[in-house]
Amino acid sequence: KDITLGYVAAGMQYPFNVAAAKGFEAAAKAAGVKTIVLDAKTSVERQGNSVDDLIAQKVDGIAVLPIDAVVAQAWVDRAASHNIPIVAVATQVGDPQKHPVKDVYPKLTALVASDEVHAGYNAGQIAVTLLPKGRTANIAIVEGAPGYPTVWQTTQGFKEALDKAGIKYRIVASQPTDWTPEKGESVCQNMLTAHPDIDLFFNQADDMVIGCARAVRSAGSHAKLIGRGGSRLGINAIKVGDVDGTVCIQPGKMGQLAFKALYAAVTNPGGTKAQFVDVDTPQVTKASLAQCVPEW
Amino acid sequence: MMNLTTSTHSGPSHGGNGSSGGPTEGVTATTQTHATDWRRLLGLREMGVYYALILLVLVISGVTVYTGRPSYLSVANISNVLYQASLVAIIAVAMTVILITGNFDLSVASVAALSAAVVVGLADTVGFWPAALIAMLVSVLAGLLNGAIVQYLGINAFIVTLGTLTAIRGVVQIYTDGRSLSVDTPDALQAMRLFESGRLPIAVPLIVIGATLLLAGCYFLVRARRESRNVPVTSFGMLAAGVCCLALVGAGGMSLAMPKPVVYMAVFTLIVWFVLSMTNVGRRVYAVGGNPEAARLSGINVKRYKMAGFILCSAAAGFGGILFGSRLGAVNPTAMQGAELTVIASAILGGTSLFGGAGSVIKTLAGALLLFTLTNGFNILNLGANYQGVIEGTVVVTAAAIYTVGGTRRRKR
Amino acid sequence: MMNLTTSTHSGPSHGGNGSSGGPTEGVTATTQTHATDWRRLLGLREMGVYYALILLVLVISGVTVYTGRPSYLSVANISNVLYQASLVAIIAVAMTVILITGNFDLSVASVAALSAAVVVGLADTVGFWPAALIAMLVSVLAGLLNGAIVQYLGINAFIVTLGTLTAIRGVVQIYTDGRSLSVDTPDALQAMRLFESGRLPIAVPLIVIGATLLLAGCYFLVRARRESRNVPVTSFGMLAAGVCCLALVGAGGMSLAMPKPVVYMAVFTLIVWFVLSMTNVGRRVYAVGGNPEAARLSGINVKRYKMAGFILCSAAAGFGGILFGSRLGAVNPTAMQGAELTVIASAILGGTSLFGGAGSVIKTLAGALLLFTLTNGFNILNLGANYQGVIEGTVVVTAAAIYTVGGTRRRKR
Amino acid sequence: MANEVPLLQLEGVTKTFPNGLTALRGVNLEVSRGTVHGLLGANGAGKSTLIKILSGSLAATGGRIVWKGAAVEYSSPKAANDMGIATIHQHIPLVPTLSVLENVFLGEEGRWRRNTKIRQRFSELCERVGYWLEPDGLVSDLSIGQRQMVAILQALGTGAEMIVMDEPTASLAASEREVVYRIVRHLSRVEKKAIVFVSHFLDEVIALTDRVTILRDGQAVVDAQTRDLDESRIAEAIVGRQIVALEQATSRPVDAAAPVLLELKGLASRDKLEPISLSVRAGEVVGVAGLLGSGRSELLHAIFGADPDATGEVRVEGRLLRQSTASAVKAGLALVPEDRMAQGLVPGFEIWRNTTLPALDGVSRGGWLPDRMQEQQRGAEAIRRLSIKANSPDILVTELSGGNAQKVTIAKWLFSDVKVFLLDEPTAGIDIGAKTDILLLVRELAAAGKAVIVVSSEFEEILAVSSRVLVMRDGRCIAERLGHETSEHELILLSGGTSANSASTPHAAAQS
Ligand SMILES: Nc1ncnc2c1ncn2[C@@H]1O[C@H](COP(=O)(O)OP(=O)(O)OP(=O)(O)O)[C@@H](O)[C@H]1O
Ligand SMILES: Nc1ncnc2c1ncn2[C@@H]1O[C@H](COP(=O)(O)OP(=O)(O)OP(=O)(O)O)[C@@H](O)[C@H]1O
Ligand SMILES: [Mg+2]
Ligand SMILES: [Mg+2]
Repeated sequence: KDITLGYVAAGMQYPFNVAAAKGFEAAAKAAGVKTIVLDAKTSVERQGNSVDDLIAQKVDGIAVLPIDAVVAQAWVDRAASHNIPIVAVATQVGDPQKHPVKDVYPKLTALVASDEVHAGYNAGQIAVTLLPKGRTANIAIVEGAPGYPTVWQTTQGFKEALDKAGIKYRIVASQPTDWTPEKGESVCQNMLTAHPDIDLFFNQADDMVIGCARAVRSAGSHAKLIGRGGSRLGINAIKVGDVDGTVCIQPGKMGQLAFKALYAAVTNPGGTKAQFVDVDTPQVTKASLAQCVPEW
Repeated sequence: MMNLTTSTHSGPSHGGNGSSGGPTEGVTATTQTHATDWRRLLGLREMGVYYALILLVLVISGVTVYTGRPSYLSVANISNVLYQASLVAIIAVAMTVILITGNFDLSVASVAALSAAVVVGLADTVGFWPAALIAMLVSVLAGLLNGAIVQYLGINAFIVTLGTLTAIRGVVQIYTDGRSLSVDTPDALQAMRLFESGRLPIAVPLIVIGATLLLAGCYFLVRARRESRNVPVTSFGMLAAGVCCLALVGAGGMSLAMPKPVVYMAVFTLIVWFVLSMTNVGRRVYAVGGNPEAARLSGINVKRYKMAGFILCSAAAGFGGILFGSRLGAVNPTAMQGAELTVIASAILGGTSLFGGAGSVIKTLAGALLLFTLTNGFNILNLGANYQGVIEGTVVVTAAAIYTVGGTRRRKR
Repeated sequence: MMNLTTSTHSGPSHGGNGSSGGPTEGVTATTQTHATDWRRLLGLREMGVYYALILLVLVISGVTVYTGRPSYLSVANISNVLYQASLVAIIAVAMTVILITGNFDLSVASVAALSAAVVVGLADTVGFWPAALIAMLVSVLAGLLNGAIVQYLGINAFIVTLGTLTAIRGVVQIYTDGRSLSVDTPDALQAMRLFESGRLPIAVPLIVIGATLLLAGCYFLVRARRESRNVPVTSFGMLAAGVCCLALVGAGGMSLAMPKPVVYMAVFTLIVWFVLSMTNVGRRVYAVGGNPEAARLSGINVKRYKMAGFILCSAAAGFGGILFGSRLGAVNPTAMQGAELTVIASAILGGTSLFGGAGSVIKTLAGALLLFTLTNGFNILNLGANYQGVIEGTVVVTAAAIYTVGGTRRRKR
Repeated sequence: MANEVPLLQLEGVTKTFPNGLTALRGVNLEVSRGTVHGLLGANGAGKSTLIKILSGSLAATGGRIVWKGAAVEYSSPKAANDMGIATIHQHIPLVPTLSVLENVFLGEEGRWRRNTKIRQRFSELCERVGYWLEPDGLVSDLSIGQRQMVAILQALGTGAEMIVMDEPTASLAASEREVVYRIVRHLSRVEKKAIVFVSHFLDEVIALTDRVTILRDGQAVVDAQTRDLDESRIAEAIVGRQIVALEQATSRPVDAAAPVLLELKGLASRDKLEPISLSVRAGEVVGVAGLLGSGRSELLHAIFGADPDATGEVRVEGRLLRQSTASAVKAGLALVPEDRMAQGLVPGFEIWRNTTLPALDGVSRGGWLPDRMQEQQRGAEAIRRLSIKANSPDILVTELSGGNAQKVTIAKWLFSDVKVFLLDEPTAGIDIGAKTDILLLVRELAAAGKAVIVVSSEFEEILAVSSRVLVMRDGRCIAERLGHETSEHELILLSGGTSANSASTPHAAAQS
């Protein structure tokens, strides 16, 4: 009997999602498995509806890139109750406040993700190499949109790394954006107006960092720039030296691994449950560009 | 004095008309009005949105059959679509009312999110039902705020609700501290499930409602015929609706059951429809939207009716929020962001005028169903994400075109 | 209103037929008129949005000084705010025009995204300038589409542009295949930088403009005095604007330079302002929006003017898109999502009527600046993310309140 | 030479509306230069329709139009303007958000928006007309009468050869009417223009026109030189029956025993209305005379609780009213506003919905479920009782002729137990037949023990019904007369003959 797997993206207008979905599809095609890819257009209830539609169509397995960790529990339960194996991609399921990413929501077949805290930690380690020694460094954090766990997770990891390295630093500003380059640019402009002496900008996504780079350049500041993502734009920016470093997140790989895990669960139902498939987030600087093949 | 007036002119003036072939002309004219009414009755302008919906369903089910997928028109899938539409539909119905009163509310999605956050946030500590009550109160307050600013400061509703859209979303941010909330205590979850999930048997009520609608329709029809006036549109609506109800039962059998939100949606819509089209209040609502000054000078308390519109709208949003929160037992700060556009789109697809004075909640319902049938169809047909946007946009415009182009008389209706 | 009644009667004295001992009382009348006009001239209703803006700036700079941060009112920061506002402002100015003609365009953000995608997508192959040209053409086509559907099928602009909002975004999705595009060929990037980045020295032009404005203002003023009419509001506007220009030069010195987008914004706004308030076309635009029937009866081609509105709006959006694309030499499918609301908010904050017939692009500009000053302030004061929403919403409503409450008589403005 | 060929000829023009109603069934009309051509007819006879066809804003469904001897086909107002036909429409279309000046020169070609040339032409126009308006004032601030004058200036501004006026004087007071007459005479005698003049005032028709065409049910029943006709013959031709000329109200004094229905104590409103006290007994009809802008409407609105910044107290049958229209209606007040379309009717509603709006409870089962049958019967009743020209109560009010719409605004109040009627220009735009009917109706209401306050700019009309007359000027009640003791002449003098004097106090009001 031929297998059909469903994949529910968070929002296919976001390259990250597209890359993950493509990774999933590619792997599925390679294994000769039919896929149904649905788009939740960033609305949690639409995501829930999509999962229901998949359940209604009696697919053999579901992979989902949850828009929201906590909310996702509901339909993971629902899928489980129809004992359809379900795999979460990139975002954990269950309150990130209460559970570290490693302990996976029991009803999940598997979680394929990067540890955001660790990603932040890696970014922090890059920062350590860039920051001036001997004096307290002024650091500005360009956050993503409020309401995303990534925001505090990466910040947390970032700080951990700095503290661990015993750097003296001050977070002089930490402002939200909407994950877009133009907002990143304006936020950095304004931060530089308030604190011309910023030594380093930590942008929580490459999109912001490339905008931020413009602001830094046009303000004639010498602040260092660190991003997070390893998207094509980000890597290019590093290549041309606009940006100093980023951490590489590989949605394509996630999608691929997600398929593997799901396919395994479908083919032998007795397999392991709630396993955590970690996708590492290597540090990328001009020196180590080879580390990261941009997937989005 | 009656007699006096009549005797002074009605007699003579008839004579006057007679002198210029009046009677005959009168007859022809009336027959004409009958004719035109019939045309109008089934014309695109009146029925457009239904036609659009039916067309869409036919197309999709056609394709599903053709591509040999499981039948699209299964009761299961229908109830799915209804379930998915229910939340937006409930808010859209209220939005229709506020649009009829000539106002506008962009803040519904934020209000819903707030109410959801409140419910989820408090359910653990005070229990679900009290939490729900508080959430409703909060929502009503939001409505009062909107209404007060618009009515008593006289600021444009669009900008006000655009402001509250941002502000209330901000409150959600603060309340949730930018994190997702979830309910943990089992009995709260239990209560939520009781309120939101599961299905209700609706065969019997449907039969009852269908029958009553049929009877009422016939009654009106007969009475109209007897008094040889041209037939009221609503009576046909009733007949049609009645038939639909019974058909649904026929398809689903006596064991037919629907998800609770669908039932809530149906009940709410029915109530609002009844109030709007059957009661004084409804008539006044339309008058207030159609010409506030005239309404005011006819002794209608315009301000109050407009306020009521805002409150109803926010209350509905609040209820939607509670459903939303209970559905997932959790809420994220960005919940329902942007839903307001879907809501308004449903209302306008239903032919509601943005300038007030015209609109029908049933058609709004059809509008909402149209939109969700579309996305549901996309999922069923596994249409590439890239193409959905284009298709959705085109369908929306086409649907609007179908009944606007239908006829240009009665712009305002 | 008083000036009206009075002048009605002070008429005969002008009218020459001194049938009634007019002259003396005619004089009193005119003085009267002035008095009232003065009040209106500087009244909240007319100047509200400026006051709001000034107030906000004062508050923020007050706080910055208090918290001992570098001066907020530095030329650098001002140019930052202008730069950040420029993109939205350009579109908002065009949006004002379409609102004046009594229409509505929700699709601007999608159109901008499309044009950006086209530019970025084609720049590598055909070079930047041809790509930009094509992007403009595409945008104009989008405008034609919107306009044609609205005007010739007579469908409500809101629902149409809501549809095209989705559809065009879908086209972007297809065109980019959900990936973000970027320009790689150096000379294309070079051309883009030439077009978008960098600053232009504006001291000299500013001085020229400021001077001309001052002169023009004085001229109008004097002429009004001579003909003992009550002073035209615009002449004061000109004087004020002139002073501002010179002041800016004074602050920035002769080496004053602004980012190119700011210059584009200024030029575009000036042109539109000039056309609207100085030329016959402008008057017709207002007429078309204020009362289409009246406009039609006095032989104005209403349809054409409304079409033009749509086209201008989409063209401006397209231009914005090109700026956007050139900024980073890259674009992702979600570019500018939701910007339409900011755009419309700016226009309405500027006191543009949603019912057409009233609005001023300069005020719209002020509205846009208001919004961006706010976020700029947030960043400078490093305000917590959670609280920004609430504050922003409140400020928007308050700003709207400031001038609406200013005077309630002219509802329609 | 040109004078032999009539400037304009209509041959068998017909018009049938989309809703199947035939408004014109073959009208012939001949207008020649230098003449004032009166176009008369009952409400709904088809005058406005004919004029809309002339102005190119409606297309005729049949017949031909001959202009200067050549048959012409035009379908747009612009074409008509270019040909030389300017029209003043009945429901004055102006742009409320533009200034008077810009409205007057709306159709103007040319490049610049603000140029001195236009200002000069404006003041020249005003001189030609002898009536002056503040050019920079917003039209939305003008009273309905002033708007009418703007429309007239607009038509003159185009310098057309033929000017069509649809009831230009309907909402004007005596002084403004004089202005209009002067304009019309000047245009026809001096400038040799052709004028088509629609009016329901026979005296002005006799005085002004050289020739009249009378429409009835969309057909020209009379076409003759004015001098061969007299008022009664015209009236008869218009209505198709004998008109009882209304004699002055019989001087039966209201019996002092009758209960006081309406009582005002120091009712005032900032800048608009000086404190006024008044008490009206059952069966009494109080007329309010005054010039345009003298505050009569304000008075009625203040009484009705529709003026938010009104002060002072209003008592109905001794009970004090809260200041809200709702409580006013509940207490038995009824207001017929002066601007029927803007204040009187809900455009989206049919005749019957409009008719039952103020008294819904009366036609409702259990007081909250309106009974459609009853409502439509009411609509039919209204049509019959005020002989509204509409063949079913299901017609939208927007499809009614001006006068018939006006009748609906009156009919609204005839079906509930209203105690006090406030009528603001109740007969504006109503044909003489209906006018007498309405005046009779007023008397009947009084006879039935209601109290009535009638505002009108036609003083003989006031005299015909009122047992008492108030004269208002600049928001003050300056005189009170018994109906049979005063005369039209006196009223004109009292209300301040020329508008000039009356201007002196609005300033006072403004400064105070
Ligand atoms: N848009 C329309 N649709 C349908 N019927 C209309 C429309 N406009 C006018 N009518 C009908 O045409 C007839 C003539 O109307 P018209 O306005 O020409 O009368 P009129 O002579 O101007 O009356 P009045 O003196 O009251 O203005 C009326 O019966 C009216 O109901
Ligand atoms: N729409 C309006 N906007 C502003 N002022 C108005 C308006 N209508 C009337 N006014 C002014 O208010 C005062 C009272 O007007 P009101 O209409 O009560 O007088 P009126 O006697 O009814 O005159 P009319 O015959 O025009 O109705 C006058 O000064 C008039 O100029
Ligand atoms: Mg008429
Ligand atoms: Mg009046």
